[in-house]
Amino acid sequence: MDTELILMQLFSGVALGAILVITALGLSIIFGMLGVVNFAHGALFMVGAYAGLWVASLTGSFWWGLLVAPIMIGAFGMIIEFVLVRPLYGRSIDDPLLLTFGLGYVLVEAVRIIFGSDGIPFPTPPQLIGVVDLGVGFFPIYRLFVIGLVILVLLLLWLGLEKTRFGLIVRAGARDPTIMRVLGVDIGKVWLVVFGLGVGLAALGGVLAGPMRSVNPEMGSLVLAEAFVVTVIGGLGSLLGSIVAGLLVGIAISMTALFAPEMATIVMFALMAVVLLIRPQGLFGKLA
Amino acid sequence: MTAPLLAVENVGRRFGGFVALEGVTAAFQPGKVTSIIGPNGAGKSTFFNVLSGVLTPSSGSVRFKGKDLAGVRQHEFVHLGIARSYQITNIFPELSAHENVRVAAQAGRARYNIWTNRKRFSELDDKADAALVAVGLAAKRTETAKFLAHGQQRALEIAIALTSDPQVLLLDEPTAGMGPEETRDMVALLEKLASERTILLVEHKMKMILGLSDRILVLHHGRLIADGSPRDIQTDSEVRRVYLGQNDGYA
Amino acid sequence: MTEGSRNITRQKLSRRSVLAGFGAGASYLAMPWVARAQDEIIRIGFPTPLTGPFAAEARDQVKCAALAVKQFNDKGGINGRKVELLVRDDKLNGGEAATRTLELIEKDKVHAIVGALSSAVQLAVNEVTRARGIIYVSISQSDTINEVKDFSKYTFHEALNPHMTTAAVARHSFKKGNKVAHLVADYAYGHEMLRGFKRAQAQIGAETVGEILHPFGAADYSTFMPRLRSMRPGILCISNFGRDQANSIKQAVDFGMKQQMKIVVPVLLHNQRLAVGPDVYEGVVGGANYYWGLESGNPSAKAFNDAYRDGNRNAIPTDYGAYGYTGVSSLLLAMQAAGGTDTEKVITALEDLKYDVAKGPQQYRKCDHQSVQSVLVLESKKAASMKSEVDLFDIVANEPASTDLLRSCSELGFPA
Amino acid sequence: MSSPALAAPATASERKPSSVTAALAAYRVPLSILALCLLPWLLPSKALAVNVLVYGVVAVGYNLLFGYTGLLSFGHAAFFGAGAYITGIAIGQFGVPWLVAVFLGILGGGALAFIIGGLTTRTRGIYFSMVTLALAQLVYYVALQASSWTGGENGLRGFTVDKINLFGTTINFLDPINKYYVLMMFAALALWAVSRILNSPFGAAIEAIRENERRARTCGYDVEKTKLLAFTLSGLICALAGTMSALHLAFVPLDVLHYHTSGMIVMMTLLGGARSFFGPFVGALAFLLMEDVFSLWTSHWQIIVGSIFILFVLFLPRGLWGTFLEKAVR
Repeated sequence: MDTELILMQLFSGVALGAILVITALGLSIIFGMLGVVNFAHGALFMVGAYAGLWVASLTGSFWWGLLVAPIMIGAFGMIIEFVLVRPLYGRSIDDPLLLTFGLGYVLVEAVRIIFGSDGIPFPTPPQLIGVVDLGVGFFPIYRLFVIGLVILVLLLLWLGLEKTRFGLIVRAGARDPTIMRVLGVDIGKVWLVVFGLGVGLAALGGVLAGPMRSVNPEMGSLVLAEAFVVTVIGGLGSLLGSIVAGLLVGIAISMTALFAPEMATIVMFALMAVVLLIRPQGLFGKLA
Repeated sequence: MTAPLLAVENVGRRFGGFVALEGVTAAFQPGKVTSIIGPNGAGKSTFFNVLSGVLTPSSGSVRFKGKDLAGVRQHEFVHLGIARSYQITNIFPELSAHENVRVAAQAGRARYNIWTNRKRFSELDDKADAALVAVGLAAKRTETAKFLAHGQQRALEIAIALTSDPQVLLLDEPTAGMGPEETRDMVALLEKLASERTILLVEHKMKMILGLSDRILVLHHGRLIADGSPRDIQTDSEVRRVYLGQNDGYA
Repeated sequence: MTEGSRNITRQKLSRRSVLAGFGAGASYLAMPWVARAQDEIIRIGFPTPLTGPFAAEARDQVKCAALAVKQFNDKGGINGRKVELLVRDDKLNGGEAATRTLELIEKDKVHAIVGALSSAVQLAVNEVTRARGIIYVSISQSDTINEVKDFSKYTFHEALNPHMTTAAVARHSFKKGNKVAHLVADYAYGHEMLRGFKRAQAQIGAETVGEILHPFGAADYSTFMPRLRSMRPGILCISNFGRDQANSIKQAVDFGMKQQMKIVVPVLLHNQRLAVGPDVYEGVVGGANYYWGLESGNPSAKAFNDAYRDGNRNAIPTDYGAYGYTGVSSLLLAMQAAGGTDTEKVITALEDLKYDVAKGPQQYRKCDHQSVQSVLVLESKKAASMKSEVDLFDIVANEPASTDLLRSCSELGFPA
Repeated sequence: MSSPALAAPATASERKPSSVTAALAAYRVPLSILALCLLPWLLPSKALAVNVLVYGVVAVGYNLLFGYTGLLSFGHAAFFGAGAYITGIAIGQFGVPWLVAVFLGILGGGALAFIIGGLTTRTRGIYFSMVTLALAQLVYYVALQASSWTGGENGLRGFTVDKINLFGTTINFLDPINKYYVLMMFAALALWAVSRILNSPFGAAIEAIRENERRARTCGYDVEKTKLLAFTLSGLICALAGTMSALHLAFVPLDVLHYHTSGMIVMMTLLGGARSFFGPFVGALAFLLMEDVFSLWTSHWQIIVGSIFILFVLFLPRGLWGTFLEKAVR
């Protein structure tokens, strides 16, 4: 194995990790704040890709799709929270999990009815077609763009959480919901926004993945499993954990692809099993 | 003096950098009522949690009948003879009063029996009924626990603790949230229990403590600042300072 | 679903749901009456994945199978007996398929089964029909079904098998001295395709510079690309199916692989090409059992296309759809020759049958019941040269039907 | 775990029972066997009836953990699948007599449950659900890779049982009625075993852990050990269902190990009503019947099944049977 190949592989892993990070983050934010494990996350990722494609075809520009679809699906997420998930607070923590599990079925089938079961082409935006020479090998421009955009989104999220009043409320609320009531914060609104944000991130992941993968109704199924693995490794509810674990999993997959490619899917589950045996709460998680 | 039933030596407990308990040494004789008092955050609950195995001490040792309890897992404490109740009502809400107590009683002998009908263990039913009678809940036998009045739920919790026939009974604020009448009933119950076993009590209601206790320990900032008879404690200057310093005294 | 096929399914559905609705008494009491009426009708069970990722292919299979049935009924049926198609959703799941097949045999008393779209479903149906002596015409690609271990004298394999597909594709896309890198899905289908390609390479003299097995159902292939590129092949041969194929080709194109090597796949799917778009697939070469464009030089294809267009608002049949048509047609032709549904007679008739219903002459080989047939080698067109929405491929070659493309009977484990 | 939402009144024996529920509880095993005897004559097909047996047993076994111990596992497909695979491999590749193969399947599935349970019962709440899911997926990928044993993606085949010897007579196992009643005996055995477990002191202990884990620990229960035992027993029952499925279809699809199968088991249990003895069986019946009927009406049956499931979580958390019992109490 020459060094160039290993470096190249490392880079592929980071690019792969970027998509994992963005989807896992949405899952983690929702869990951290609302205690809801969103089993419809993969389906919403897929719906995001379709929405992006739909907007892009209406406006003739990928960029509108990238901008509008996450907002649109985020708003849809708020409706889900308000209509379906909210009645379940105060009941068993399993109930929202089960509800979103059913919702996943409904969303996938709804997309099949509207857009067909075969999938539709999602072309790479013309500005980002092609490869660049990284010195160690060629890499698609679009994937570089994805890495850059994910870094930008993470930066914005960090600023939003650290520097705004809303971020303060979210961070405090994740630690102790009763404090919110004492402070006179309308927690219902916070839940709404956080759920919308988490779903919007899933949709953003979907739009970003669209030009790299085939867009079809089942594309969210594997993503859901991956996002779970990443959040569990990182520690449920820990944003930093999702980021670190996302990159870790991405690199683990790409390195396995080099040495034992047929194991590339198993490796993330194995990694998770190992992490949990050593640290049951995940890398950055707090004990329940 | 007989050998102590339960003894702690130089026990401390830290949570990260926070010291909840430090250097506590005390011994408890059989058949006595000992109360542990102190302002909020003094370390009373931590002390109880260490005594009942919920927490392992960061330093020092806990001995029961001379045996060091280090390494003993929490669920084994009750089998040794140390039972407890919790500050916040801690029962099985969906089970009936009788089932609450019976399930506790069977922990002693039929934990992993997956095959025999539990109706065959009639002695467990008897034991459960006896515990309910002891705490005055015989009439509420079939009531679902979550529908019982608050005072009855507290009594039920003590019944649960009693089924293991413990030698040491740790009661964490048994009268918390009770009205005067319920409190009176509880005090009567505690007096009755005190004749048969060693009781450790965490309480805030001073009048009740003074009437009930043979001995009082005072904790402050995780340290034991006084240890003596109710009379000694009432006159202890340090104790007065701690309490007077923060509110209007013995409430 | 278009009118023709919908009628057939709906007719079936209503009868069945009525039975379900009335429950025990009604359905049981009704049995003797139903049983008598059933003697008249020839019933063909048709399990296919109406739900799931291959629903579009499945719907096309149903349409084509219904077309075959309609053509026979219009001509007066088989010896005066009408033919009925009983479509069931196998959900692309072997367990589901086995259950539906059991229902078709035990409750609906079908005379034969045609169908399946995945290797697993096909083998599940094969298992059920083999034990119960029911004729089964399988229409999904597999080498396994030909081998003696899974052989059933009641089963006939109408679909291409990986071995013949790869032999034909290699013959028309590999040259002596070519360097070939393989990206292969790590399960039976991929392994079978790889084996076929390598055998063809050995004959042609094309060198294998490396092979990478990828996990079945993976969504991201980027991590394999640097290594594939470092092998410096002239041909990248991607042996996987459906979504895996779409994802891996798309990502190979993203990594600029197509500028440096030719991409070859065992099977080019009509619907998958539609789902991913012309730009990604441009220049990709692969095999197929059928392509509508065959009609320009092939009268059977022309007749099949026209009959299909007639009932389906001018749409054209796809590759997997054609399997539904040829599979059902061959079975009905054999029943016609056998003069009914007697199992042994129909088996003999199928073994002796020479048929040409959509793509040229075909015949079931006696030892493994594999349909010997022509294999198309296609190349995906670029967007600019497409004359219509369905003008997807150029026909590179039409490798004529020949047992040369198959493994020999003794190689499969059959006694000589 | 003590949510008002999931609390059904039918579990404990001493809660103001009406005559209906009391009778149902006292005679639950004979009554369920009677219902099972009639089942094949009430359903559209015998194959469907056997599937109801299989998934009914899975759901009842799963409910031992979900409804009674309060642990939401998303990995029970692993034990169901292990039972099926081991039985199939034992018959097909080692020529083991079918009854022995059934026992091997149960034991193997139980052993797997013991291992996975040992790793997962230490985790709590949501972690438990996700770790069981991940470990079960790991089993899925192992089965996919070990294709020389399992047939990989093609599925396991080549172990059709066409005749069986039972009590000295040879029975044609291809006959759907014979097959149903033979497999029904296994189902009855499983129901009887679960009923005994629930009536035992251990049955009370797992309910206590579900109700209040901390209190149960203080009462002297080794919570981890008890959970592990419940997990293993639940896995054994699910493995039995797996062996039944293998005998029924003479085929084991790889999908049986996928987390969608686990999800389906959860859906069935909830649909019928967790925390009741009959509930999961009723749920399996309702789910399979629904799928059977809807999939004939429309290829988009999943949207209907998903919607019904959502409505159940929202409005009928006690499930079909739980709600029926509730009404019967009034």
